[in-house]
Amino acid sequence: QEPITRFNIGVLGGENAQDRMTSNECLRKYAEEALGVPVKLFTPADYDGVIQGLLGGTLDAAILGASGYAKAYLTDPEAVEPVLVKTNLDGAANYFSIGIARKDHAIASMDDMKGKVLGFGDPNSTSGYLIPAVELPKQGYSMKPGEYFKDIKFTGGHEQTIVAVKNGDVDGGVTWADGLGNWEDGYNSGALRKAVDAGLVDMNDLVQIWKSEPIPEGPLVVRKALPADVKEKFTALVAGLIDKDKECAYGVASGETGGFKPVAHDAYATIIEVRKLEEQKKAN
Amino acid sequence: MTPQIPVTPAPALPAPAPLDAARRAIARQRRIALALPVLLLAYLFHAAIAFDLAGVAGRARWDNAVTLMGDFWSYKVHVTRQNRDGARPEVSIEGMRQARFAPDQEPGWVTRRPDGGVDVALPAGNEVHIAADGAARLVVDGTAYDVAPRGDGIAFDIPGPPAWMNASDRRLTATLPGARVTFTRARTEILRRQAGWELFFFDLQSPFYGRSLPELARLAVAGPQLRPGTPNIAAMGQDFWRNGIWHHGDVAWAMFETVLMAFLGTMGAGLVALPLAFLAASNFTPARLVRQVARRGFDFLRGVDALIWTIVLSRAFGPGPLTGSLAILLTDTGSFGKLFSEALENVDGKPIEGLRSTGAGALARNRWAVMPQISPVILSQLLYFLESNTRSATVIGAITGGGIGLLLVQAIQTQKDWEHVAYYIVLIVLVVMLMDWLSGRLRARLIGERA
Amino acid sequence: MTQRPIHNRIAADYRALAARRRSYSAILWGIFIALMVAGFRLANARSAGGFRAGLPQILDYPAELVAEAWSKAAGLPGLMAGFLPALVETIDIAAVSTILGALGGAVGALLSTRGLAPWPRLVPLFRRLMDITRAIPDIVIALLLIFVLGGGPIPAALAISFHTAGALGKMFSEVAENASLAPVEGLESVGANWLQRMMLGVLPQVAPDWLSYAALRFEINIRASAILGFVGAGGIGYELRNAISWGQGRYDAAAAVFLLLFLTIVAVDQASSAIRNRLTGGRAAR
Amino acid sequence: MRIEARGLTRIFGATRAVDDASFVIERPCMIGIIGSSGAGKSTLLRMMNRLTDASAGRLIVDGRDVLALRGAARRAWQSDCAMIFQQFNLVPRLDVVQNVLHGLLNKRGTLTALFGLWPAADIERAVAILDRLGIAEQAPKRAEALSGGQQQRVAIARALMQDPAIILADEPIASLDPMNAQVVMDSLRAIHDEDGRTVIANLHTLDTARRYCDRIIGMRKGRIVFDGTPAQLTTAAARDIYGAGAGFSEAATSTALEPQHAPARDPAYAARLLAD
Amino acid sequence: MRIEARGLTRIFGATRAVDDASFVIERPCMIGIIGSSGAGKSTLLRMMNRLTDASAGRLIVDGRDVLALRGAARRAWQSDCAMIFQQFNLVPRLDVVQNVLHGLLNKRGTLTALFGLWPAADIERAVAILDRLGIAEQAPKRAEALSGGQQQRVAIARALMQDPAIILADEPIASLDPMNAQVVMDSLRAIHDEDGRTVIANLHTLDTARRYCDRIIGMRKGRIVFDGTPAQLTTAAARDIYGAGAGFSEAATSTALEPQHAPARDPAYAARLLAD
Ligand SMILES: Nc1ncnc2c1ncn2[C@@H]1O[C@H](COP(=O)(O)OP(=O)(O)OP(=O)(O)O)[C@@H](O)[C@H]1O
Ligand SMILES: Nc1ncnc2c1ncn2[C@@H]1O[C@H](COP(=O)(O)OP(=O)(O)OP(=O)(O)O)[C@@H](O)[C@H]1O
Ligand SMILES: [Mg+2]
Ligand SMILES: [Mg+2]
Repeated sequence: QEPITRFNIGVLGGENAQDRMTSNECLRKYAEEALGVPVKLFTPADYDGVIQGLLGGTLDAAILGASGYAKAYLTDPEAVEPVLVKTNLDGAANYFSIGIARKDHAIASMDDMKGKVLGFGDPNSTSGYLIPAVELPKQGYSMKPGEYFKDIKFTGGHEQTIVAVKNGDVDGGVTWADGLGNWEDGYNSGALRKAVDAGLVDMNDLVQIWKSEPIPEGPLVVRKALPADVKEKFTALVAGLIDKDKECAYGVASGETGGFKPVAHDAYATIIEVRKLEEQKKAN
Repeated sequence: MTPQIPVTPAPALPAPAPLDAARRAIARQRRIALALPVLLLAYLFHAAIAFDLAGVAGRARWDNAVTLMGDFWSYKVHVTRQNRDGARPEVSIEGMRQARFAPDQEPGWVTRRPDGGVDVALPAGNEVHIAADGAARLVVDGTAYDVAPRGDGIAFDIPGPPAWMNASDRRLTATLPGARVTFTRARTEILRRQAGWELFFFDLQSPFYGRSLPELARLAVAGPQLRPGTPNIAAMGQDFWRNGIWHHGDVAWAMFETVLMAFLGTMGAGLVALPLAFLAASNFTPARLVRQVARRGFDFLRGVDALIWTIVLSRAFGPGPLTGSLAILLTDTGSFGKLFSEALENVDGKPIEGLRSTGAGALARNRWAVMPQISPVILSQLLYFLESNTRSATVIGAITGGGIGLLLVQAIQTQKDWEHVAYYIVLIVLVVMLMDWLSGRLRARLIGERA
Repeated sequence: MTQRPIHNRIAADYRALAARRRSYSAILWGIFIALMVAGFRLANARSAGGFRAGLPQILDYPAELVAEAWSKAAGLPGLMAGFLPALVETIDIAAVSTILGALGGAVGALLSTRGLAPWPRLVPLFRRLMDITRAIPDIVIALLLIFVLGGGPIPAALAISFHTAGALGKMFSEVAENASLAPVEGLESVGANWLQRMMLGVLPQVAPDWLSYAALRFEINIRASAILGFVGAGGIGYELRNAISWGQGRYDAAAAVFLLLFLTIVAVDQASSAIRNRLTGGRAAR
Repeated sequence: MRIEARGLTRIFGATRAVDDASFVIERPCMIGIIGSSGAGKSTLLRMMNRLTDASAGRLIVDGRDVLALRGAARRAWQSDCAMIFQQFNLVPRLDVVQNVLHGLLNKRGTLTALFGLWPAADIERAVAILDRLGIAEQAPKRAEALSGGQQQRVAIARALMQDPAIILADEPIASLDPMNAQVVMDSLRAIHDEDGRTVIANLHTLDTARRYCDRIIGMRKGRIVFDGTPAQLTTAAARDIYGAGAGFSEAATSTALEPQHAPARDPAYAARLLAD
Repeated sequence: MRIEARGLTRIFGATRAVDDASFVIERPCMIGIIGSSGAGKSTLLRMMNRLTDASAGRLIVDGRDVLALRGAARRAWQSDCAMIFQQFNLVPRLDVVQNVLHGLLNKRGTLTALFGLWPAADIERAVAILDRLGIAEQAPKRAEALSGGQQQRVAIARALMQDPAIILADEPIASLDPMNAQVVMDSLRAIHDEDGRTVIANLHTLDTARRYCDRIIGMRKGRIVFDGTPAQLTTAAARDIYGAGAGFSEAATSTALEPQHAPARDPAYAARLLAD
């Protein structure tokens, strides 16, 4: 394998591009030191940009969402491999899909949603669509519009879902949160928390109507074709980041974290199955 | 004035034919003049129904618009107390870690008490007092409300909360003029809205922060070096350029990247399209098949929007301005191919024949008889597209490429820094207007066309 | 032999002129080439992938898409039919925004054309206003409006109208500037008010060119409305984004949307250029 | 109706296009204004019609100063004081009847004109006027399809449609060939003779002015330097107006078809014109 | 140089534009080709210059059939056989000298041709030729800025720049006013007289042909129906060529400024033209 001449890191996330650059700048520096080649950060606007970069070999590493990893894997199993996953402060590497509704609409759980309108975010989002779309039918809430729910709408994104629920455009919506902290703060991190902090909604006005099984956090992936020593060095760097530079680790994990722990492809087998299932459903 | 013209209609008329013709003419005009607006209105009405105008109007969140407009020109200072660890309340701009005030920088309306409590004065004479143990007292219009964090929620005793208060046993939000106060068991947070784009010039880390304009001017020319070793004026420039909140340097780069994408895409497309256009022009390519292939090729390139090309190309070229440039290049090759081949078809054949009669070869004929005729068309189209592509490059960047569009769209979607959104919009508008003006000037200069 | 000095002088002058012209254009070309090369290298350096490395891979993605779509070709017509309502919405957005934009542009143009403007002093003001509406990318307005109105076609239509008004206003005003003032003055002399002068004196003169520009704009707006779908403003762009960003497994849907969109754009393009040719009798509109 | 101009003045930058022009028209008559190019003839008429604002002076018609009128009142005055232009100033793409009906724009609502909701009587009157001018057959044609002479007659028809007290004509025959020029001047004279309207025409040829007008005003460099009957307009007076040397020949300003031709006061012709 | 056309024929669809045309030119002379519109004059010249391919026949110049030439050889023949067009066929946006230099495109290398790097000597010669034609002052102007007569002289200058053995001129004066027409014909004649080049000109007026040419070829419906000296071209012969009835008047085809004017064989003028 020939040695690499540069190393490109793709950065995803719900932050704006400038903040992402800033909070990952330290990682870039460390990586440059460790690998001895120029390292650059790229902040495409959506999942797809990063995934295409990884598939095409223009990006060498990135933290993906679980569904995003599944997509990359399904498109080309030989493209990337998961190496690390970020953990929460309690050591878990999970987050949740959360169903919300307005408190004054007398909806306390999915059972009250019969004949009502449910809002999803982006159909490509793990927590905003994929997981609930698979789990809800298992719990007896059919996903066919008109069967259990009156209709199912895509609002376009987590923020939009929350606003839609608040405005009453949909009766209930699904978004994500880390499940830690308190409901009234919108949990410790996630779309709800952001919306609350921005003053878009007041948690007093919302109730939680559903919570998914834990969803695995997306992995840090590296390109399979990279030389083994590069993979090793970079993995070791990120794994040890929490001890080396806590601030930096927080920045890379975009929030408080217990650090990164190793992960293997198997951890995402379920998500990949779910995604395949969803595809077949679409095909029919 | 009495009409002296003897106007006696029909009987005196020599022939009814002209009158009938005139009536018909007017009737025809009436039909057209009435039908057009009616059709348009009918269509718009249909669209209003299809788009559910009434529903949208009902659901429109004008308060969001007000928030947004307000955020365009104002910023919020957060005073936050983490109730868990009982830490000292922090004061920061927009709650940003990089924009936390040092104790000596804190605004005058925040008063620290020696015991670790803090008093915050809000607009309209309202106040919040937070004691060292986290118990807070909110004073609104002279009435005091006490709220204290508890293990499982918050404690307060407010019978019949006023309309501006949204209270439950876990969370209390007070929306006050120019301020918002939130209590939960985890934290107590006060947001106070201030006019302006705070930290626009210098961030809190800069020694120039908080100085008045005359003071800065004085420092620029004379006075002690605030950062030893660097002249003040240079230090100011650096601090501005590297502003940690507004990132002027990066924004400028992003803006430049956007213009770069437009420039490379447009000009590259011109270079590629020119030779291909000959293949699509009937007077240069007699072979029908070649011509049709070239034309359909142009249609294809043009029909697929630049944005979709960006997606298609992002696999090969990854994120960055290259993908965006190539996407613009592909689409515009289609547009230019069509436009140039039309220009080629309209060239005057006489000069070409003139050159042919002297024994000039095909290359020389194209260079000297064809190019001078189409170069004004080419130039003006290139410049015209350059301006409009600057705008498209923003959109492309917003979706995959990079540049100012990315910053803008993300700033909008994360719904946090509306003043940054306003900043980007102003920048984009200025740059596009500048390109518009510049391309007009260049056109006028190079082709002698009316600007 | 007496002419020698005369035409030698002319020849020398001409040579000097030609040399000056040549060096002028050499400099311009030099700057242009330098800008292109430097720009390209810069773009290359600031991108994740290199131009050279990427070129061989350029077909990977389309090949993947086409392969999947091909394998499910039988389902394509059905998928396309399913996306028709979204396509209609996209076309509706374009049509509404062209109509509204053209109306706005017409008013803007008349207010900002010297000789026609009812308030000549305010002409520069209206011009700047139109410059600004033209300069704001429609996606920006759409994103802001989505925030207020929620997703859907209305923010898209408003955003595109806004931009269209500025763009058409400029073109309309260029046409109106060349309109003959004689009929306007004729109408003024009979005591016609401003509206009557414009509607009866100016409109008939400029209508063919205005319509032709509007037709061109309609075509542009179809793309714009498809693009705005990408940011959640409804229509077929939204479907395309969903299909494309899902990736493998839904490439057949992507191909269907894509085909539909492409055919529409080509059809509208051809129709609008046919209309333009008829309206302006072959004078190219742009 | 009494029309009195008092010190009418119009200054363009440094030029005094019309300089302190005063005259009185006691009763309807046909007036010719002559003068070399740039003498201010057009500016004077345009001020009277309120197309150009005066810099100073007053134009008193039946006791009120029409130069002081604003907005609707001004437009009402314009509709009472028709203007005919050298270049006809019709709307070329509209048909002839509509152009004639435009004379009523000030009297009918805006909607009427926009949507062609003209009352039947208006259309009849328009066609009658066209017929009077001998071009009724052209009524449904587009104005631009007509010859110059016909277009000018459409313009006159529009003026008549206004039913004005005064008709101002700014070089109405300058763009026409001699044949058409005569038809147009004959029509203007007939309108004065038969309807008793005041007609004021800028003319660039002396012989036309002499032949058709009751009174001639001569302008030079913005000032009125002659005001009298055709008989009083001697060659010397003309030389004065045109600021010409002794070499001045009237023929140089002539456009007549046949110099010997008598003014169109042919009773038979007049009777035909009156027939409608 | 001997030029011989043998059975030149060109068929467009069903029309025989030129039908079996044969003639011999033994030594340089000035030939006028006359005939009514559609007689095939232009087609004949265009075949000779190889702008149009012949359907049949041969054109033998100094022993070789130029109609059989291909590629570079054909272009070399074209450069030896200049053509002047009714519509000048200059490049309007380029300046006069550049247009004249185009006459050398065949002789200079590709680089010169692509970048316009003309040797100084070429430029001097171009200006000298322009001077000879009396338009040297126009050298730096754009061709489109010139009057028709000047443009035609630029076209002649381009032809002279080719230094051709033959100059073909297709109705060189049809777009010009009589004044310019005379200047252009004088120039063509002078070129023949002084340089000894063969000039073949299509002319649509008999008198021009008579006045300037040594030999006149008459065509009718594609065939050569007359070939002789001006003296032999009687009115009857002309009537034959034009297929006209007895009412045919030569004046109908005349464009002369002054019919009495003698051909420009003024020795002094010729000397001046020769001076360069
Ligand atoms: N809009 C204007 N702006 C500036 N100067 C003007 C304007 N209109 C007329 N003038 C000037 O006023 C003077 C009188 O012009 P006017 O058109 O009234 O003359 P005229 O007698 O009608 O001449 P003509 O026979 O050429 O029509 C001229 O010097 C002219 O240049
Ligand atoms: N390119 C062409 N295609 C078809 N027919 C042609 C073409 N060129 C010429 N012809 C026909 O050939 C015949 C001779 O045309 P040509 O132009 O040679 O006549 P001409 O004598 O030059 O007439 P004119 O005086 O009008 O120029 C005409 O009937 C013409 O219609
Ligand atoms: Mg005048
Ligand atoms: Mg011919």
